[in-house]
Amino acid sequence: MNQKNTVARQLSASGLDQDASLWLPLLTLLAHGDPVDIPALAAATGRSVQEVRLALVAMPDIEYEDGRIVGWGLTLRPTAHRLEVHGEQLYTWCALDTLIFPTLLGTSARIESATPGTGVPVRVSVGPDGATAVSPATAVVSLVNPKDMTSVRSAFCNQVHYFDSPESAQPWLEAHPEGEVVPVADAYALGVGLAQTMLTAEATARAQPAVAPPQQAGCC
Amino acid sequence: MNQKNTVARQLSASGLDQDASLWLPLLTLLAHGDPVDIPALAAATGRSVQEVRLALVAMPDIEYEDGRIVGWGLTLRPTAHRLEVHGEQLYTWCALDTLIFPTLLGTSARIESATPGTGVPVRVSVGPDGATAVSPATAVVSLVNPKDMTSVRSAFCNQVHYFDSPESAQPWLEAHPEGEVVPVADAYALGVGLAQTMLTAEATARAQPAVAPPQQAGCC
Amino acid sequence: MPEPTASDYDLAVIGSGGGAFAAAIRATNLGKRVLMVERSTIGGTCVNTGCVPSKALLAAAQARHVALDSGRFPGISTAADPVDMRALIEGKRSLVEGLRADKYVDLIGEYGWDLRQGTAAFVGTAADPVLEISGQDASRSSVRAAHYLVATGSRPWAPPVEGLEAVDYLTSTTAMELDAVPESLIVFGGGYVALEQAQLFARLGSKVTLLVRSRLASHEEPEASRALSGVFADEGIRVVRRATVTSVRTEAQSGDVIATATVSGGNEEFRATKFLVATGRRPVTTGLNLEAVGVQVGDRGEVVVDNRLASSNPRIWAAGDVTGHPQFVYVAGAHGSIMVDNAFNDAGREVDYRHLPRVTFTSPAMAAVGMTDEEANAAGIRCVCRVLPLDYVPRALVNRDTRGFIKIVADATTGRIVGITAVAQEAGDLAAAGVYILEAHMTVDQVANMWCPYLTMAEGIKIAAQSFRTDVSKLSCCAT
Amino acid sequence: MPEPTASDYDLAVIGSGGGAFAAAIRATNLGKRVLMVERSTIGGTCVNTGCVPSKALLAAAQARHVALDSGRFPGISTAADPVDMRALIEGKRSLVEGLRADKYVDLIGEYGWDLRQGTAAFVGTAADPVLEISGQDASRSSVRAAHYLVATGSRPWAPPVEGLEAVDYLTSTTAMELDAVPESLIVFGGGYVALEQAQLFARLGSKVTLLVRSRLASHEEPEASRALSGVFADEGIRVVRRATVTSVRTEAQSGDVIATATVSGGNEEFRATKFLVATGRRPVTTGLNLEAVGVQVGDRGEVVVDNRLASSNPRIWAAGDVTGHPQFVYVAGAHGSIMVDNAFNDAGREVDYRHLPRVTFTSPAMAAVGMTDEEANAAGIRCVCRVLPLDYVPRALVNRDTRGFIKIVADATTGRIVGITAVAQEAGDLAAAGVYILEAHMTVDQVANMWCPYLTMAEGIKIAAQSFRTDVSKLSCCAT
Repeated sequence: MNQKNTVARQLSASGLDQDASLWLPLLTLLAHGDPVDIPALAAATGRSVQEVRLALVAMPDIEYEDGRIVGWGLTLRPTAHRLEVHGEQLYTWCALDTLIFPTLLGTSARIESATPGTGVPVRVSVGPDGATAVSPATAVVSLVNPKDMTSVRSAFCNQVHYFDSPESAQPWLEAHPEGEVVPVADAYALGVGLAQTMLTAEATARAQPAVAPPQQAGCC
Repeated sequence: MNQKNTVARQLSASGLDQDASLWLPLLTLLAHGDPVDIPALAAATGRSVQEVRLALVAMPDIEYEDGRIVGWGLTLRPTAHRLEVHGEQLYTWCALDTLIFPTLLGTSARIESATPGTGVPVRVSVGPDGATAVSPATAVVSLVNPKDMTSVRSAFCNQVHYFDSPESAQPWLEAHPEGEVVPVADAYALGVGLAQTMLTAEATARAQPAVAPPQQAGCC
Repeated sequence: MPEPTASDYDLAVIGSGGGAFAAAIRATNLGKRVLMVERSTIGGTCVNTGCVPSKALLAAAQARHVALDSGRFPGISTAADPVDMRALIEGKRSLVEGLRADKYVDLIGEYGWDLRQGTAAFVGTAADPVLEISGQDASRSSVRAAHYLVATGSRPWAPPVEGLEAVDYLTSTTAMELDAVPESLIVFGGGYVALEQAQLFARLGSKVTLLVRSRLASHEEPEASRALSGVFADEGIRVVRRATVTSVRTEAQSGDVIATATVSGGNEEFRATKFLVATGRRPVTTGLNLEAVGVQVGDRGEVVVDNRLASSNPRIWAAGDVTGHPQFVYVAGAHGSIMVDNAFNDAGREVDYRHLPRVTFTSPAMAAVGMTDEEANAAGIRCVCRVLPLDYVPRALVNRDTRGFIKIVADATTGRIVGITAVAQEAGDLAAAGVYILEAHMTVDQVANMWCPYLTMAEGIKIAAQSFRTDVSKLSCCAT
Repeated sequence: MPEPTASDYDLAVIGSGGGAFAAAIRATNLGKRVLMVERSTIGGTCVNTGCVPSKALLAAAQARHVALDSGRFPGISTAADPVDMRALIEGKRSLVEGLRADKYVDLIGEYGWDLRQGTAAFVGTAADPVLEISGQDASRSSVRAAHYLVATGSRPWAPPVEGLEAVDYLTSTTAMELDAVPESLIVFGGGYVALEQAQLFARLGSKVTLLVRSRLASHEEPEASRALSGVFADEGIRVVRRATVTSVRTEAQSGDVIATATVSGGNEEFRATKFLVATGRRPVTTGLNLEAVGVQVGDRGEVVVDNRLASSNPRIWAAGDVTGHPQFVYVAGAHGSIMVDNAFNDAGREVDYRHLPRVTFTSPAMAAVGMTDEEANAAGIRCVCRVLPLDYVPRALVNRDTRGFIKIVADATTGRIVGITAVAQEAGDLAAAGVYILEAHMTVDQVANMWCPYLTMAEGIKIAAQSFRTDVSKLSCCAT
């Protein structure tokens, strides 16, 4: 638990290094399943296009296609970690993100990931009542203690995986003595905690909630 | 079998004593489930109302309500023998009629009758492939040899019953030593034979089929 | 006699069903001060004991029926367990409560009119009517309003039958509260409530007998009665027509109800575990003291209104079932808003029932709009009709259920469609489409030549329209 | 070059689908001598491999789905066995054969036109086109007709994808002939065929992945794509959007098909037992030698026709899918009769697609008539829209399935309704009703105030119309 708490604390702190007032609206837009263009993001955040472009420079991992954003943490570009939200097939960079984003988006989700090495699928349903239907029940999530968070993706995400059992995670644990594996339920509790920390901080920073509910498409 | 053949032969002969060119259209009209007025019967038979009234005089058992015919063999007035045709809940005077009329009407039917004395129901479904779903499977039909056919109903019908088993029919057999009981399948074969005899005779007598298919209701 | 004083309210509404709410909303939107008085549950018949619970149960029973009836699709095999009636009724209750909250109770606060729970009766005079309200806590208060609306609805009505009062009979309201599916059930009546309840309980597992005075749905086309009789027979429902129930009694030994009926001049006894009376509904006006304020009441207890919905007292109006007009919640809703427009804006709006759709939610459903064949003739319209059996509708063929028909009645001179009746899955949606056809004064030729999507049930309307000029047995797919 | 001679026929029709039959019937009714040439099965796509078999299978799969999905009704418990695919397909085959006989084959004799089985190709010149027919018995004959109709339809089309030709892929035609339900299935495409096949096989028991280039049903309203994505997710169908399939191969060991796709700039591999290509259909014109008789053919192989359906050779006409016009059998049927009126009566009739309804028979179904929001804007109409989620439609509530919506697009100036889209059970019937609304030029206010039966899905159209002026969350039941 100590180790996990440490990881959690560091993650929370580092998550907030990113510009949450930009990132949370981006997350919401990406969750609709379509590439996000900069003017749309500017509109969603109430900033100018120029301001947004400037802020995006500080997010080196961001994924673009044809000048539009297709991923940052939550991505339209396939990874091993699938996250299905409102019928949209999305992906995340990080196994742990699949357990953070549903809370950030305020929605239920279906998750499917593949055990490194064997490809055995791990499936998780996340609803208002927590992580339900973890399959197989033995599944675990690996965590590392991030050192350099300038690139979250390479420093942290690339080491966070779903494994179908602690046994399957053994080779990874041997290669990463500083790492740990935790049951999915624990990882989910960690993810929810992180998400709530971010939402609270963001809500404090702004007068109004950062994550708007999905809007009805503009008419005509 | 001899006995049965005798019954069958006598029935066929007597059936034709009645005016089939009147009776078959009446049967068809009654099968719609509504009382039949004389002009409608006249129209269906191509005769004048006066002719029809005259002919009806020769059919003493005929049932009337408010000047309209509600039964002759096939009846809208409850008896122990129910015959459901096209969703219409009809009745017959005679147990055997339930097995004759479906062929005359060219339709499938559901039959329900009650064992005299005990009231145990006997159910039979009659389709294009014969009597199906006889319940209970042991059910029998009683037959007598009609002597005086001026009133078919009192001479014959009142002695024809469904019984749920040969054992249940024993008291009746003792009271009617001239009678017999036969399995439903045999009684149905007898009924079909009678019906076909009538149809053939009628078809020979008239150039065209006596039993018209149910008509689409006249429009406007 | 109290002195005439200023009104406490612009409008006082007695009742809280569809008509009452429509009026209260409309009046509130016009800035009027509105009081609503309800002595029982908010929401009236539709949401509490009528349309909503019955259709919710029918939808559930339909799902079960589909599972029991899938044998018509080769290769598909499904099954159903017996119904858990308690769970079913509890589910219905919770759905009703949700809708009652969303569509009724919560709206009172949102619009901000006053509600008093209590029993209302008129006092005063025709010139100065006052409403006296007796609260459930025995409190009493008097209210003066510029206008009053009687929207007290209707309740199930049972005809005088020997022994009936002594029998613990069901109505549609109590039947939908049973905690077990009765082994057998006699349904007494042949109107839409009787039809829906008969099929509901048959599909839940009861052995149902329907005792009908004339024919099923006797105000609709005779083809509809026949089609539904066939469907009911297929589902094991025994339909006894021309039955006049003469006496009813409970057999002490078995607890069964035994009904004796005259059927075409003969007598028959019918026996079942339960006996459901569905012989119609009558307006609820007793206790309102309407005569004291000059409001004329008709033979069936209805408030007699003109086509503008005013009673014989020009300040007292009526809406919904209590008027004795067609008993549909959308009629009540229309009444409520028309009445407000007439009372406060002197709009002179009249109710026009000519294109009122009528749906019975059996499955297949029965629905109609405009005139039946017989009504058209009675109205002096020289008309021409076509009845299209569903065997000619491709959607019915692929559904492997061709029971039913679509009938069009048209003016022979102009070709204009004056009535459409259907027995079909989705017949209610066809009737809704029929409203547009009738409102737009379309002719059979127009409808025959308009686009219609293939393999919808509504395509049957187009094919029926084509059948006026073409032998549909010689129609190819989509050839016009 | 043969001398011009008298015509053997007034009309020679190549093909025997909906367009061909409509033309042959119309021409025969006008007393014309008609020849029909078919090289394969009589009846064309709709009855043999298209609408009819797909909707028959979908109806069967729907019955099974209802049995598996009844858990949403408390108290109802139903179940389904695995599908017997051979029996299902055999049942479908026999239904198709029945309809082919009734609606096609038998009509030829009843109307009395000539039929030749064989492959047709034009010879001669633009001024004197002749049809050469090669029989299946290697016989050859030439026919001259006053007019020719190309009604050869369309066939499934696959885009060029590396490895695709080497893979034994399915089309909707061959998928509906399988003798076992595939364990898993990739459906490549996002149009109506892809949607229907994906849901069909998912409901029969396959694990289905849908690879879609942009979004589901990309020509329809974006709300429709989203609603269907949600439904498909609920049924365990994985929908991968923005997927460009780059290569397909069969894995030798497992026999699985492995498709590689670019998804938003990344790559992913998809694996399934079977791979179904549903990326559209293209006109069938190869081998007809159209250029020899001066008939212009477009980029996709379509016969280029004017709005009267004449090709660039005024004696050669085209009808149905081969024109590249909207691929609906009722369009083909309309084409066939319009073409005959134009060819023989010089009627100058034109095809008007403005109110053409479009239905995808998923469940809930997706249907539309008139313009989408985007189309209205593109047409320069200043418009206003409302999207009514089915949570506001009482029928959806009692069905306990509120997935879907009804969207109305109206002209902001006049209030006239110019488009309706729905995702709902019975959406096809709503679109049929929508045709009447659009044809009658009704406004949202008119529709909001017309009668509509409560607890039908079509009531959603009325509520959506009401939502233009009212906050529907504050509507009571039936209050207007």
